[in-house]
Amino acid sequence: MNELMGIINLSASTEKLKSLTEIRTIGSIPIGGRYRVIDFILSNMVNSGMSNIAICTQGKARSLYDHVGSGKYWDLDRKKDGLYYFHPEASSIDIVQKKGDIEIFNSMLGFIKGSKQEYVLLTRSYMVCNVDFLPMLEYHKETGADITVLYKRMNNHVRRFIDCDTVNIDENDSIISIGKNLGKKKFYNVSLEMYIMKRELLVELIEESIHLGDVDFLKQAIFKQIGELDIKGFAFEGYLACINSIQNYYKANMDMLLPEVQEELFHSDALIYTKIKDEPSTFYADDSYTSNALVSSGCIIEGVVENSVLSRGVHVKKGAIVRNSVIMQNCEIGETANINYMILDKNVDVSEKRVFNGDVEHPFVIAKNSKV
Amino acid sequence: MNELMGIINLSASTEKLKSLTEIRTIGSIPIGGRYRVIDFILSNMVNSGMSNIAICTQGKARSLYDHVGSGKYWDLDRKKDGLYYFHPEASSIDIVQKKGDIEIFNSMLGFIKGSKQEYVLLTRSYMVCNVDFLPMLEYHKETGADITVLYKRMNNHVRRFIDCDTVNIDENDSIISIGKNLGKKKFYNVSLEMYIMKRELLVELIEESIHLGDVDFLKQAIFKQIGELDIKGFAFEGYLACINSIQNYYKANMDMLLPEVQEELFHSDALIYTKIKDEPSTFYADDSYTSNALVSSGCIIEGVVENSVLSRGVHVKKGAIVRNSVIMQNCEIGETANINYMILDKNVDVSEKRVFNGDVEHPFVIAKNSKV
Amino acid sequence: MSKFKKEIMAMILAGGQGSRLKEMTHKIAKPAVPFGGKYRIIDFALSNCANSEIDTVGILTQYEPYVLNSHIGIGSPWDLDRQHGGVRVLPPYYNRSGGRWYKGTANAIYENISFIDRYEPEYILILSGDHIYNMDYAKMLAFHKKKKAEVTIAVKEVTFEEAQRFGILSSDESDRIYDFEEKPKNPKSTMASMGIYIFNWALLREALIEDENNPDSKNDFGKNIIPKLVNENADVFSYEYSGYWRDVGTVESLWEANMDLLNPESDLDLFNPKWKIYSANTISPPQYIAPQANVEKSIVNDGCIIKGSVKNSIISTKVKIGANSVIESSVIMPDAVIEDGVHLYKTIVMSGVVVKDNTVVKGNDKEVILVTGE
Amino acid sequence: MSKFKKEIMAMILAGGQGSRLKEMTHKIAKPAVPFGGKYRIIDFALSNCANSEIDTVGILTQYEPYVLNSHIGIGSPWDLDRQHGGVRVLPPYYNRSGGRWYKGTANAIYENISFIDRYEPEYILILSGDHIYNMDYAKMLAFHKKKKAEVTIAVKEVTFEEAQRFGILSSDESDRIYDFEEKPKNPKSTMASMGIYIFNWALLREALIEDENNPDSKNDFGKNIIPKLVNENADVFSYEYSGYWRDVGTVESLWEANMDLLNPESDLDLFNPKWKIYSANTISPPQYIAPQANVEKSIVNDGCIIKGSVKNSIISTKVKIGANSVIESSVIMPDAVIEDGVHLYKTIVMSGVVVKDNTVVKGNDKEVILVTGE
Repeated sequence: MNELMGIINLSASTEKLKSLTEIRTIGSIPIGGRYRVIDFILSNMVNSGMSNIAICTQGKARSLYDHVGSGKYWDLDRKKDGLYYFHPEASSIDIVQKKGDIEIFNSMLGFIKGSKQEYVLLTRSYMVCNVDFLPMLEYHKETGADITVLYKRMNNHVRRFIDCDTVNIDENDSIISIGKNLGKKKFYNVSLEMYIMKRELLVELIEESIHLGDVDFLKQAIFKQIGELDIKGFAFEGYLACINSIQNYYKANMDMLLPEVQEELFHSDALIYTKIKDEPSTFYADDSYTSNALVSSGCIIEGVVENSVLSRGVHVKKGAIVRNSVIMQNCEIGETANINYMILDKNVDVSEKRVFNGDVEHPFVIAKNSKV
Repeated sequence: MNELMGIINLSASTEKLKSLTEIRTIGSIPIGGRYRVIDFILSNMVNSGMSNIAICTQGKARSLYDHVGSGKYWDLDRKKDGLYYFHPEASSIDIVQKKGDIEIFNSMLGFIKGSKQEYVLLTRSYMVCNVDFLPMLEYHKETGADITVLYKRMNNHVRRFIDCDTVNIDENDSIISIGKNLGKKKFYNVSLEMYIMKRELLVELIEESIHLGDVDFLKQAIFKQIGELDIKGFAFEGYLACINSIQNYYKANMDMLLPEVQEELFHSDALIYTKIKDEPSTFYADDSYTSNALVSSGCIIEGVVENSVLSRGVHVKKGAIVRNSVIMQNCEIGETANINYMILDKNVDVSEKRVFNGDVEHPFVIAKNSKV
Repeated sequence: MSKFKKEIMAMILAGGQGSRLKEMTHKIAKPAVPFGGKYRIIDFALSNCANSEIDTVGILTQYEPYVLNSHIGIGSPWDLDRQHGGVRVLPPYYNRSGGRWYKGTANAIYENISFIDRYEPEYILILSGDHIYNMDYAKMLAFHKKKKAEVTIAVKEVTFEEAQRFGILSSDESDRIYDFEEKPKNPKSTMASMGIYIFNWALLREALIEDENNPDSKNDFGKNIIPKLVNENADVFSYEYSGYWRDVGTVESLWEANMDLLNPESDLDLFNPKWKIYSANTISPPQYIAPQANVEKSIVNDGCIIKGSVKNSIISTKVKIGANSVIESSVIMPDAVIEDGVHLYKTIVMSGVVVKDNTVVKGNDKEVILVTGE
Repeated sequence: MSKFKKEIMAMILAGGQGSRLKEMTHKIAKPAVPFGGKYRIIDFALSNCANSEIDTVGILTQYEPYVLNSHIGIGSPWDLDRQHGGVRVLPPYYNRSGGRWYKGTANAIYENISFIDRYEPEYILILSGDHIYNMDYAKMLAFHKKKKAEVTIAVKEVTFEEAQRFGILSSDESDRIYDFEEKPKNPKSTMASMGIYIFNWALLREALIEDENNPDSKNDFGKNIIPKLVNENADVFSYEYSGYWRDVGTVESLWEANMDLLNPESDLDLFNPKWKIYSANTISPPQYIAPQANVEKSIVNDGCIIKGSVKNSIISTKVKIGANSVIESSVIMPDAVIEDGVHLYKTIVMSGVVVKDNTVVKGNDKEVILVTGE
């Protein structure tokens, strides 16, 4: 399907994820054992046949470049089309938050204009799901809408998508207004912040915003068009998580322990790709015990692991107990240490006998490279 | 030879190259038809068997990333070692010029410490030559020097290497002092600004400079060691050009029309690699005339080309005359236009009948994408 | 959508020797013969695939595959160095019943059924690796789908004389083929098969198995598979192609196709940025035209050093032409060295050949001379 | 230094069927047999090359090469997807004198002399694609240079009984070999050739041509080339290797080598970050150990879903193990599905096999049972 190009916009407020994003962008937060957050949207695009994809980075993008690189693990390392990065030349979170992302889009105008696809899919990086964009594009073409927005109907999980955009839709699937989920309504439609429109329309929106100087964020430019343009909603029925707070990050990891979520995200034909690391197999020692755990390769389990997600190269030593936790790459849990409701960033070294307890609503984060 | 890692430091004053570097770093200036300046040092490293190379970029590095990319055209797109980029997180020329390059090296410390090669070769990007670093490393090991500096003896070309570092050497090849070439001496030793030292020594120099805060540039830290450490010079005998001004850039291109320079740079076993572009062959029309010209692929020559260097995809139309000029990619010289002693940046479109004349000492530059 | 499933994949037949190309194919297969200054013949089929967005290609080799293998490498020139799909060279192999050389074009595909099955293609495109042409297979596929065809054969109008060398077919006004004859003495039409077929894979798979079980079959597409399907009233359609197309089977036709590159009237356009022909790139500097040289109406490539006079010729990559040499209406293949004072007219100089000082070689109206250096 | 010239290059013999591995090698060559949960046997030779910084490798294939070809692909897992050198699969081919299958190990190299010549190597390393070991060939090369040897053979001490299955050699105190016997009835020593040779290429090249011209030769390294060179008093040295090395020729030895991975005393260490064994990676999620599962003293890989009990076993990539199943002392190859209530002891379950509900298969002290799904 070479009618659709993709733009992944990584500029986002990271206030509620601070302890994980001080050293990286949201897109490069490790999740689900062997993945990074951006793997989901990138793989979704590739699985939908898209081959011309731009990533607008912002702030500390180094770990993202290291992870995605030339895009070869997504088969995006190509001569024609492929993967492109855009980064504000003078970058700092302050500048972007003050000036919005319109400037970045402005610097991409040449690229967008020079692309050959008729439609563009504009997304963020923090939505975790396995979605095929083909039906959405078909719907967009059939309805003749100017912009189509992907959304999911929520009738529970009141507080799950707090701070996310919500869309109000009439009986014709037209979008009447876009708001924000403050966590007070039981029924709402959360926006996946994935928009399909003609490439030309995107160019127009950017140029007009620059010209008028009245909005800082492209999103605002789109919202302003409600009433002016025909904006449709397209419903997504699958599993969705939004990584916009530590709580939601933790819950998304725990969701991946559910067989039905695993099935949908990881065992369908549409695979989630990630960087390849060549770790050895995982070894479970005599007298170890593992139950309800997602374990990546290269781990050595000598103790007890329950209800947890382990990244590559984690070593749980003899007598150590890891419960209800997310353990990132190369952590070491010392003998008879006890970890519960915790998030351990990469390379954390927990000394023997130490006990750390978080809470299901407030999992604690131990920062990268700490020795505790 | 996996004993040597490379660091290419691109931070440099670009004052005298301004018309070519407003949109790019020195490393990505097109030269010699199909090359960029950085191709020379990168290929020299690869041809010397080096496989772990870091590039410290600064300022407008986008065109450099586009050109070098993952390093696959230099066979540096590897799992073990390969090519690494370092860029100051908040980048702007002002910051670097005020604070020097020590900060960038500081941000690389982890990378340097984690590399497995015993020695490090520190270079800039603007020296154009074809050099094998193996004999220099052998010399460095044999003499037991702490630092070895590559230099070339000049006994003419008084003004050719203006502003370059010069080294004063005693009878034992030890460096007594390092100065600057002001273009007043006939005999001098120009430094290629290529230093070999133990990796550990580089780490020490960086850490000490940060600790003391007394120097802004790593170069100064090295100069400060004269007298303290054993610093040797190693003579380079081959062709050398330094791209530090428009005049020198122009002269280097003209040098490449000399068969002996071509032979040394391009037709030896040590090839100069560059990004591959898949241009078609070059077509010379009936009644065209070409003499003493270096012509890249994908050109169409219908007019006259003399004493000039043409990049890929240049179109010299019927009756047009190009003499003593450097024409970059995709320029179009309209019918009966006349170009002499000019440098045309990429995509310049010269309308028919126009006449542009520079001077051998002052070739004019027409900026990228101009229609004149 | 599974990444493994492909709507269409291509199989390129590249096993032939091409013996009418004489010494040119002693050490390399015909698809590996250099063409047009910087290409090899197979680049056209491969680039057409890349430009038609077909990203899964099998190449069937048998005869002297080494140069072809090195040329194709991992497929990067054609953007075919993919994690899924990409290009794969398929030589003959041994299995439990012994060694199995390819017996014919159809048998070559038969032996690789399991390779094809892995991608579960709807359609399969069968190509020949030794034709020079620019063709958008995506358009042919759209035609195939629109006609609801089971087989689509690309055809081209040829002269009556030429028709005896081709598979000739007759089709009705709906383009449905009702008659097919391989190399007929008395052609019933002048529509020649270009040897480019799209099949519904399920149908071809069955036909190949049936054909393999027939001991009398030559296991050839033109001689067996296609005539049988036409006779059995399968939905076989002809897709007319009007662009440049050439089967460079002889030294003369190879020379002529090269000369077409210098003819502005020719349909063979290698300067089209939207339909680039890709090839394995050599690492060479720009070409150098020396002060005393003269180059007119010619194509010259990277790495050349030209000191003599070149007219109406194709000068391939890394060729050296010495002072006072005159090259006219000739094709100089890569890495050849023409020393000083040489005069060549209507010749093809093979790759790497050194033509000594003052040599004179001239072809004539009837004959192109192949300079082999022996 | 020319990029084309290589000091040393490796040629891996991977053409054998390995018929003692029974059904395991019906459809794939022995070097492609899965091993250790996520590898294929040839990964060891290839990773040793990559870790020894040998970047030019030819792989000689003949028998059922398809899976092997797909596995090796463009060589990226081993960092061998290079512009110069890299990995190249070398099947038999046709030339003007007809089709040439490889007649023996030496003939396979002989047929590819021109491939090797292109890199102008000083030394050539001949390897077998079906051994499990971690070896630094750079050290062996240093030994070869220090001894100023013409040929160096890696050797390993074996028991007297085993000695009858190997090429056995005798060397003096300077490691110079004075006697070599292939599979002797009465071994004169217990130093077995590991089938790993470094030759000076000029010498081997000559020996291969001579051997090819000898109609009585079996064209085999062990039977012809090595004995002849020893008899002719060439400088042949033995390089003793003391680490883990196993030729997994039978179902039992394949099972045993897998079990060695669970033995902390074994020299076979796949967790060494400085000597990684690389393999083609599948795209699979982390393994999921369900609440009711129990996994002990076992190796488990990406993409597995374990609901049963696993002990003392190797569970390969993407294996599913159902509830209430008990897997003991077994090797489950990739993509196998063990349904519910199954009990396996001392078995090898082949790739992709589905073991139905409540199946019980038990090997015993003497025999490992191969579960083929047929």
